Amino acid sequence: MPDGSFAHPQQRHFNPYTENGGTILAIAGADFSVIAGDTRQSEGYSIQTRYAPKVFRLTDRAVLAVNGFAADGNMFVKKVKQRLEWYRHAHAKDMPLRAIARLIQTMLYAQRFFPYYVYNILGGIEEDGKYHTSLPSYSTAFPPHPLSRVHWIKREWKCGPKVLVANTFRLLVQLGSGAVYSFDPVGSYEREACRAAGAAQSLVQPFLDNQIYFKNQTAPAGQSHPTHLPLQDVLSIVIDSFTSATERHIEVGDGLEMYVVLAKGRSPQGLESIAGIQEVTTKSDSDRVFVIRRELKKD
Amino acid sequence: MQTVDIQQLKSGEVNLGTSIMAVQFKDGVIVGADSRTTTGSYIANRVTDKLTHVHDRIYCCRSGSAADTQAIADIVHYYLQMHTQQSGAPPSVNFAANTFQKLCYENKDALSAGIIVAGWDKDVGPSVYNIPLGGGLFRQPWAIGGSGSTYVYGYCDATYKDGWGKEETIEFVKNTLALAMSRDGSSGGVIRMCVITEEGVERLFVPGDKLPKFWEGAEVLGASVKRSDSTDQTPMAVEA
Amino acid sequence: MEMHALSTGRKPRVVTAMTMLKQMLFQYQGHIGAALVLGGVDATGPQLFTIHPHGSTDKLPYVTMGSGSLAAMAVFESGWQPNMTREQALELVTAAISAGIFNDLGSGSNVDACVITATQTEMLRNFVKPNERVQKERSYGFRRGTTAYKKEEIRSLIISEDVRPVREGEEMDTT
Amino acid sequence: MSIMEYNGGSVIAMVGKDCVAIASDLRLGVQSLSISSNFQKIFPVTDRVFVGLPGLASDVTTLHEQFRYRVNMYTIKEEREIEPETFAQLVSSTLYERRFGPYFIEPVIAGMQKTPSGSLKPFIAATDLIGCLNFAKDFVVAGTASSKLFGVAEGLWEPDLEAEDLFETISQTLLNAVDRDAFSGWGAVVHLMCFFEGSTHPLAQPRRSSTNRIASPVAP
Amino acid sequence: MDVSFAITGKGYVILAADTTAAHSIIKVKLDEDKIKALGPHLLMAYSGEPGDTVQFAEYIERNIRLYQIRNTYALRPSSAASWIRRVLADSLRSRKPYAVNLLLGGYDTNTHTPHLYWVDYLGTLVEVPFAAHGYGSYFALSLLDRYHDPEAPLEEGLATLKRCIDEVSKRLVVAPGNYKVKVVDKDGVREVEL
Amino acid sequence: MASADGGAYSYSLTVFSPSGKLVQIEHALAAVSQGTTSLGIKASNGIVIATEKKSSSILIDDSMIEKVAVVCPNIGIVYSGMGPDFRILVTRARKSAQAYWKIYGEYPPTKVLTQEIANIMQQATQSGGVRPYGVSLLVAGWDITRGPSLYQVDPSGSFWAWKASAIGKNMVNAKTFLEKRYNDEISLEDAIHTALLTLKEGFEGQMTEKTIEIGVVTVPTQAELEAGKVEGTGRFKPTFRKLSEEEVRDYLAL
Repeated sequence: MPDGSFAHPQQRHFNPYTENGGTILAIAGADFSVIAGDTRQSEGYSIQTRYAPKVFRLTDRAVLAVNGFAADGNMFVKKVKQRLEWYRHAHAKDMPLRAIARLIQTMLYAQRFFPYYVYNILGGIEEDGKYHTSLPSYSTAFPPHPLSRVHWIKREWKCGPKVLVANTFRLLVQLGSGAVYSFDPVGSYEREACRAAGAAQSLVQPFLDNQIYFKNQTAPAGQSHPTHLPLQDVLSIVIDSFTSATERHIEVGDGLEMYVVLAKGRSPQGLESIAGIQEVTTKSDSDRVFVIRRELKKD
Repeated sequence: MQTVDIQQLKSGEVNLGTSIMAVQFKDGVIVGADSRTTTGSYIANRVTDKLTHVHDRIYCCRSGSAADTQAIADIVHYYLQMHTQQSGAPPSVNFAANTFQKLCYENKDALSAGIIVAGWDKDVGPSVYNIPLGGGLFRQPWAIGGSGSTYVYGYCDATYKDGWGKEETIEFVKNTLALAMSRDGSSGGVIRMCVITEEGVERLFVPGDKLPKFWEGAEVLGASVKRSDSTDQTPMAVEA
Repeated sequence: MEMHALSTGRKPRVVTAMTMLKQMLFQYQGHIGAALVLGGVDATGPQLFTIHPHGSTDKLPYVTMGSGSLAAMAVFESGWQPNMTREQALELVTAAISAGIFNDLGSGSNVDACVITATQTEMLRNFVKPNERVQKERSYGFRRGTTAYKKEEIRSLIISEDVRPVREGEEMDTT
Repeated sequence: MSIMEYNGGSVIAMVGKDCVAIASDLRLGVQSLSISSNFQKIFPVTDRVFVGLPGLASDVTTLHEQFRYRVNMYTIKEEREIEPETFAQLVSSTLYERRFGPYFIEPVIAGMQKTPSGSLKPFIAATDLIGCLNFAKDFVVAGTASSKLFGVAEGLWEPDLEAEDLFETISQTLLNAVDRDAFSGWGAVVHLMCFFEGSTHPLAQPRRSSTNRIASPVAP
Repeated sequence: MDVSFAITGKGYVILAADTTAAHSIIKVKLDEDKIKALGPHLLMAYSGEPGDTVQFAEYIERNIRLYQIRNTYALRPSSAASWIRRVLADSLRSRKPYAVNLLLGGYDTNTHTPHLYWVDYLGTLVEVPFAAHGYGSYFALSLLDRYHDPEAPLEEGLATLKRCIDEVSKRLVVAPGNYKVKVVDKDGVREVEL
Repeated sequence: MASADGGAYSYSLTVFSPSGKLVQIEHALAAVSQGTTSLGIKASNGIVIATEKKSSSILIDDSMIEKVAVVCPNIGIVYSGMGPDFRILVTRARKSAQAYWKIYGEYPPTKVLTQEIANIMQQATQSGGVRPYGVSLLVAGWDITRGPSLYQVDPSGSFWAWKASAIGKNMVNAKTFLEKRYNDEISLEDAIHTALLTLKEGFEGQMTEKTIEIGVVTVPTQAELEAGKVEGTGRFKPTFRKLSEEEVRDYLAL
């Protein structure tokens, strides 16, 4: 508009980021993990899509949920999946969860000064459980069972100036425990039992504190709060968390996707009966991953 | 040229955008306007009536802020009513125009209103006055205003002739506005016109799908298909 | 408006309310952020206006305002016809509002409607309730005593209460 | 850092079956520095009406004095106690009077409203800092931990909670919400208005007495 | 960089304030008394915007004194605090707000109890067992949390105060050199040497 | 007596006579007693207020005359005395009722509104340059706390509650007439008839629906109370209304 605006230079500013709403959470059980997220993607006051998955299966033991700036989120998941594939080429096995966690940190921090505007939560089964050791017979050691890990143990005995070193290795078949890792956009991460993130984080997290960690609740006389909740209870808490968040937060709604990762050997009893469940495990005889989908209010 | 401190529309304010004009002819004046008002890029009202009655034979065409121009027109209407009661005679167009100017000039910091005043009175017969944003007052045989006017100065200068009758003037107004509405995004909808003569005021209405057509780039693109953008739905009739 | 109606002894008109509103909003230069749809039926028949925060008004046969107004207007522009019956109009309004409820994040929950005729005003509160909350998976009642507290003070305030007006009125002061 | 968060503090009110509760934290801080763990935010208006005032501490005291004055004058002139709903309207108009230089307070009102039939019905309401009234059937929240309170309350609340259960629900809601809020906490207080119709509660009172329990829950 | 502390104890309130009047980096005056006696049993330590502080303190002093003259008895600490707070709250939304923070210590001769009020320039008022204003608060409050004893006799109270002053001198780079300490109890107001 | 507006002189017109009376008020009461008769009767389930609407000539279009005025949906007023004074007081009363609504979101109880009108009238007896209002008012209204209540306000600004009362020209015989017929359990219907009979007593000329005006307070039923506010309006159903000419004619016919 020729209204004297030539007098001062017009500056165009490009903002690389935006907020796409949505909320994610993950809860670790004794031998399972639940990773959930709503499927609404919005910007400002309008809905871009009612179904944009935010929770992705990386391996049969690891599921990653991303939330914040959708473009960064999707790109980041793609890059993580690429790295995991290279890992599988190099090591002929899936990357263990804690390694994925560290990988995600390094990838995020690499973008320290132009961050992925994304809050990640990694959930799955961590092999830090009990180890069964069995004497290796040479033949059985290679190729190692896909889930077992060859573990070199180095022992040293001091006797006088000399040090005697003995190398032995054992075949370890491990049980897994549910694990959740939560990240900030530039990679700081921590393992927890349960974490919510995203638009309605402030609504959901205190609710989880109360119902998962039993915070502020005195245990009944003589008893103590359970350290781990059964899967059925966890699923109910997740669903109620999201229906509550949907009621009070405009960026949450439309749909809910929950990934359940079960440690190998844990029988999925009762899981089949849940409405809307679907198994997405790829390999047989490994940890099992299920998806449960639910509708959420669309207003 | 130092920066002109023209009052810009405040955010969220309804913008009349607008193509408005008034043309004087032998027996009277014809005022015309488009009908689009926008808030940002959303068309809040596509059948607005920007030709506002201030007295029996005096109308004004409003452009700029919808709120400001409505308030100003209401105040002038009030003044002219009081004047008529007190003086026992209808106000002259000049009187009305000066009343508009006093409000626009003395409050220029707070207002963004471009108003064209036109009408018929016994003293001089038909007359057209233009009051742009700064609050100046200019009597002209024809006047155009609003964001759409910038596009049609050429057409008007080339086309306008003195001594036209009613029909030629109507055609001139209709074509000018159609051209302006076509080029200017802030103008559109329907064309509303008023023919003001001693006898009275005749309202004319040109629906959005019956606007005069001009070159719309069809030949250059080679698509000779007759692009009809008219929806079959009859446009909303809104009484004056 | 009540003062106006009482002092003129006439039923108020929609245009009176519109004028009062626009002049007040104009005075506050948009600082009072009220975007209004004003509708009513008076001696001159049914009237429908919109009023923007800065004080501008429009008179139209169908209007929408607010963050969901674009979604609602889309429904109006495709569904509106002149001279609709009451049922048609109510249906269209409900569809338009529902479009806002579901597509605009600033709108939600239920549809309220109001049908105004010359003789009566019918308020249809929660006319449509498409967003009732689903039953929760669990009840989260706590064991009594779950919350530890340091101090409890019970003030039993009203044992029982009955109100008998005592004073009918002072005697007439006839001095 | 908005002025509403300068001193910190949160309030919640909840409806139960024939009972109503209003609770708040007790912190007074200056940004991150906590000054007092005994700053009263909930004030009795009448025996049956309480108002919670989270926000700028100075305005908390100012508004409390203002409401005390206006309610006293009302009581004297009308020769009756103000009803919760009428008081809510009074709060709303008092705040809107300062539309363009507001008190930085988000009031929460809780009380037992006398119905035409003479019985008492729980009543809660809240307004924003310029008096936009919001009557709710379940709960209202305000203060720096309001989003957390919304989340937990929406999860935990259910209709027709008995007085004892309402106390547990509102306490757990408040405690867990403020634990996630840097500017709220440092103690809490719950005011519960309910009937003791010969209940088995150890401190049972004679029939139809409504009580006001001031309990200060503390993290175990 | 004013620093002020206050501690309540068995039947007394101790108020302490530094005696430095500074203008940018220069200590213009070394023996400034920043604690005024408003009444026979009421002390006020003030700190904040130079100019405002003294202007405000004198205004308060005179009006509290006027009240006593008019009513033959002094305002109780709680009432004085409430009125002073109101003055600050009203000034907050006036054309030129007072930027003055206060510590009000008083002994209520009716209830025979000491009272200490923390008041900031916004008009925030709260009764506290101990309080501080200025940078000193960051050092003193944790110490007082740990060592304050509400039933402590005066000597112990002064010792606790000494502990705070020493910590400030130790850690605050711009620590004031000297403090003035006053006590209010049932016998009235007096200055004490540390 | 210097008025409050900065020392400017304003001479008070209402001063004490040697015998301790405010003669202006006496004169005002005299003006009231010249006014046409008005009366009010509080029944068990309502209140009726009525007045004579005698105009000095048949040429007067009395449809414009309003002697019974609605102040707010639950309160109405009738007067005896000077019409213009009444008109001013009604506007003031209406403004005060609206101001009350703006603050409390409900209409004032009858007693509170009466107090405010009485204050206005009292100020006119103690301020400079003004004379007392030449009217006595009967204020009839309903509120949830006190139910139906009838108040009389005099030019002095004093007010008190009545079960039944009459003011204006033949106030005395009207009152004795009422005293004979009134009982606490009287129903609204009977009260209306009693009111008409009382008016008839001192009525010069033909009593028709044109020459009298009636206002009625009807106590809401328990069901109406339970129903609460009319949906969307945020207001209760009005309890005071003026009877239409047809209704008056029907009552007269009985």
